[in-house]
Formats: sequence, structure tokens, C-alpha cells
Amino acid sequence: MEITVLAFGIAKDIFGGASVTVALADNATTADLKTSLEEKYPRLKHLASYMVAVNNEYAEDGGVITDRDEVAIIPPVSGG
Amino acid sequence: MEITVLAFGIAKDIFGGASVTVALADNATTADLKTSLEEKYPRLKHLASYMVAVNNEYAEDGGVITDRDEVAIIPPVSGG
Amino acid sequence: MQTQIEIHTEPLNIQACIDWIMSPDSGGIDVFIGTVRNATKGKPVLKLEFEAYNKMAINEIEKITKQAFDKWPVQKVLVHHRTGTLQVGEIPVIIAVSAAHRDAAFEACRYIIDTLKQTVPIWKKEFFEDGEVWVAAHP
Amino acid sequence: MQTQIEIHTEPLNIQACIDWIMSPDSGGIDVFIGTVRNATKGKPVLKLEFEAYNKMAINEIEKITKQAFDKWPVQKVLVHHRTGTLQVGEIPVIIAVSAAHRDAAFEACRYIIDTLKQTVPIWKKEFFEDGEVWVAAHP
Repeated sequence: MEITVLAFGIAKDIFGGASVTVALADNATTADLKTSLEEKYPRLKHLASYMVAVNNEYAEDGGVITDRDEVAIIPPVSGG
Repeated sequence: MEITVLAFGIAKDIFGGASVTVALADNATTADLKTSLEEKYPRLKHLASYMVAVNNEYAEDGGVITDRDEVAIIPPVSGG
Repeated sequence: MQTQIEIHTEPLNIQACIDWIMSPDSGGIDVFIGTVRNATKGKPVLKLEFEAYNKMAINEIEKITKQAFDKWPVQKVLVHHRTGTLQVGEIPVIIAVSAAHRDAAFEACRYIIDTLKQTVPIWKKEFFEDGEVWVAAHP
Repeated sequence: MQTQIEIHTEPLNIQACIDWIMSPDSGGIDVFIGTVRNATKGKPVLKLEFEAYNKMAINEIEKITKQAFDKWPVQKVLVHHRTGTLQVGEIPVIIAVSAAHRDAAFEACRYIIDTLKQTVPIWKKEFFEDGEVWVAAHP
């Protein structure tokens, strides 16, 4: 399946745009997504940390992603 | 000597005015002032507490008062 | 170390307080606004009257603001207190503190209002339907 | 339990926030105002840019405000956050909390800003004379 991943902050710079499309196996988890993105965009690994959000909630690494989910990469936040 | 004592808050009600004049021996202390006032105005003793201020500073009980000082009775404060 | 201390009978102006406290050096501002509550221990309050021993009150507030500057790295401190008759919803006190970092602003602001309530010669009378009382006067 | 949460690019309006938060039930209001500081670790800052993942940010702020209502007896909570380009001295965030008693207002306000900075998906880029940096992105 193809997943569109939204990017914010420095992740947008790393991906070169506000979203990227990633091909993942069906039943892929957020951990699989991270692995795939880190291969394509190694600079992700240099961040202090980053999270995956699924449907506007922080997602655990084991969670399964479907192509109906809204998926986003959340680099370290710095609001306020 | 005669001392004019300023009153605020409930002390104004107890004294029946914004100030009272008290006759004290020369070299009287704030403790003497309190004793004299409590005799004349026993309701002072029913307050949760009260302080004497001399020249806009809280005064200790042993401090000597002169007739050039600005003296005030400070009932429990409740500003803010 | 900049302070602005005022005690007066005019309504307090929040925007003017904010305008004074803001500065390009600061990263955080904490503002405490006291308001006249419509009840005390469940009993409806009609209005309040505040009285101050002005000169001494300014004096005591200056001491508190100096202590705040000694204790925390704060930049500006503002304390405005109103006296006279206040209706429910009106503002007796505004305290504003600016600092490079928010922790100092929060801590200093809270210290100032807590200490003001303990030491500054200002008195509040609450008016109820069935009478009036000087707050804290009696045990 | 009343909340007002907003994220937008318009300048934040302090007076409107105060007007919303005030109520005859409350005795104390604590307001935190974040401002853009002219320097970070001694280095002059020219401007900031804030970006938010709006829907999720609102979601996370709602969680924080609910936690505040669970933890403290507060009456109203307001969180306004600005996005886009901000100049030095401008206001990225206003948090206001009203309560019957001031302790709850202070504690909840501080909790909300502290937690917002840890969990809410908003990002800040600092612009210096010699470059720009996403704050907190790298170790």
C-alpha cells in the first residue's frame, strides 16, 4: 500500500516537502514506516527524536497503519 | 506627650474615627501605646492580631515612640 | 530592575499594565489578576471596599518587589492595587512580572501576591445582604 | 468547565483573552504571555516562524486542558497560540486560567504551558543574522 506521510518543522526540510509517499507492505506498523523513511532520509536519524502520529494521536511503535489513516512525522516540538 | 494614632480598617470603627490622640509618658514604647489603647478600646483585644507602625514601618514592641513619629494601628491586613 | 507600583481609586487598566511590562528582552510574562468574587464561603457578596495606608503600603510593596529581584532573575515587576468601592467582577489587584525565562516570572508573581496579602497594609470590607465585615479582622 | 482554544496567524489579542476569562465566580486569574525574545543564548534573534499541525495541536491542547480541570478546581481555561512569522516582542502564546482561589489558577497555568511545550505539535524556527534553526530539533 501507499501511505502519504505529512511532515512538519525540520521533517519538511528533510523530506523536501510537506508530505512524502511511502510504499509499505499491508499491515505495516509505525516501526516499519520509520525504518523505511530512515533508509530514504538518513537525516531523520540525526534528530533529537521524532514520533509518528496516526489520526492526530501520537502512535506507539507497534501500531498497524492502514491507507485510510492520516499519518504524520512529528519532530521534537518547540511551541509556546 | 500626646501621640496622634492613625487608624485603618476595623481599627477606625473601634476608635470611632480615622485617628485618636493618646497621652503617653515621654519615652513610652509601642507596648505602652498598645496597653493604653486596649484600656480605652477593649475591642482591640478581640482582633485576630494587630501591629503598630511607626513612620511607615512595622514596629517591634520595645521601640520608643516620640511625638514627631507617624504612628498607626495596623489590624490584620486583607488586600489583594 | 524596573518596577511600577501604584495604589489608586481608578479602575485598573490591564492593557496599560501589559504594555508597560512587555519588553524585547523578556521571553515570559506572568500576570495575576485578582477579581471580586460574587460569594465568600457560599454567601453572596454585594460589593467590596478597599482601604489602604497608602504611603506605608507603597513602602511594603517596594520591599516585596526588591525581594523578588533578589530571589529570581526577573526583569520588570508591576503591582497595581485599587482602593475604594469595587463591584463584583471588578479588579482590586494586578501583578505582572517579566523575565527571560518563565519559571522566574511564575515564581516571583506568586511570591508577590502571597506576600502582599500577608504584609501590605490594605484592608477589605465585604458587604453582604445582612451586614458587612472587615476580612480577617477576627479569629 | 469552559475552554477556549485557538491557533491562528492573527496577532493575539490580550484584552479579548482577559474579557473571556473573567467571571463573577472567580477570585483569581493567572495569565501567561510568551513573547519573542531578542536573543537566544546571547545571540541576536531577528524573527521567529511558528508552524503547527493544527488539528493535532488542538487535540493535544484539549487533552492538557482536560488534565488541568481534573487536577485543579479551575473554572475557565484559555489557550491561544499564534503561527506564522513573529517579530521580536510579539506574542506567540497566551494561557489564561480562572479559579475561585489563586493557587489553582497559578498551578494549572504553569502546568499547561510546561506541558504544551513538551507535547503539542508546534514548531519554532529561529532566524539569526547568519542562519536559521528549528529549535530543539537536534541534540
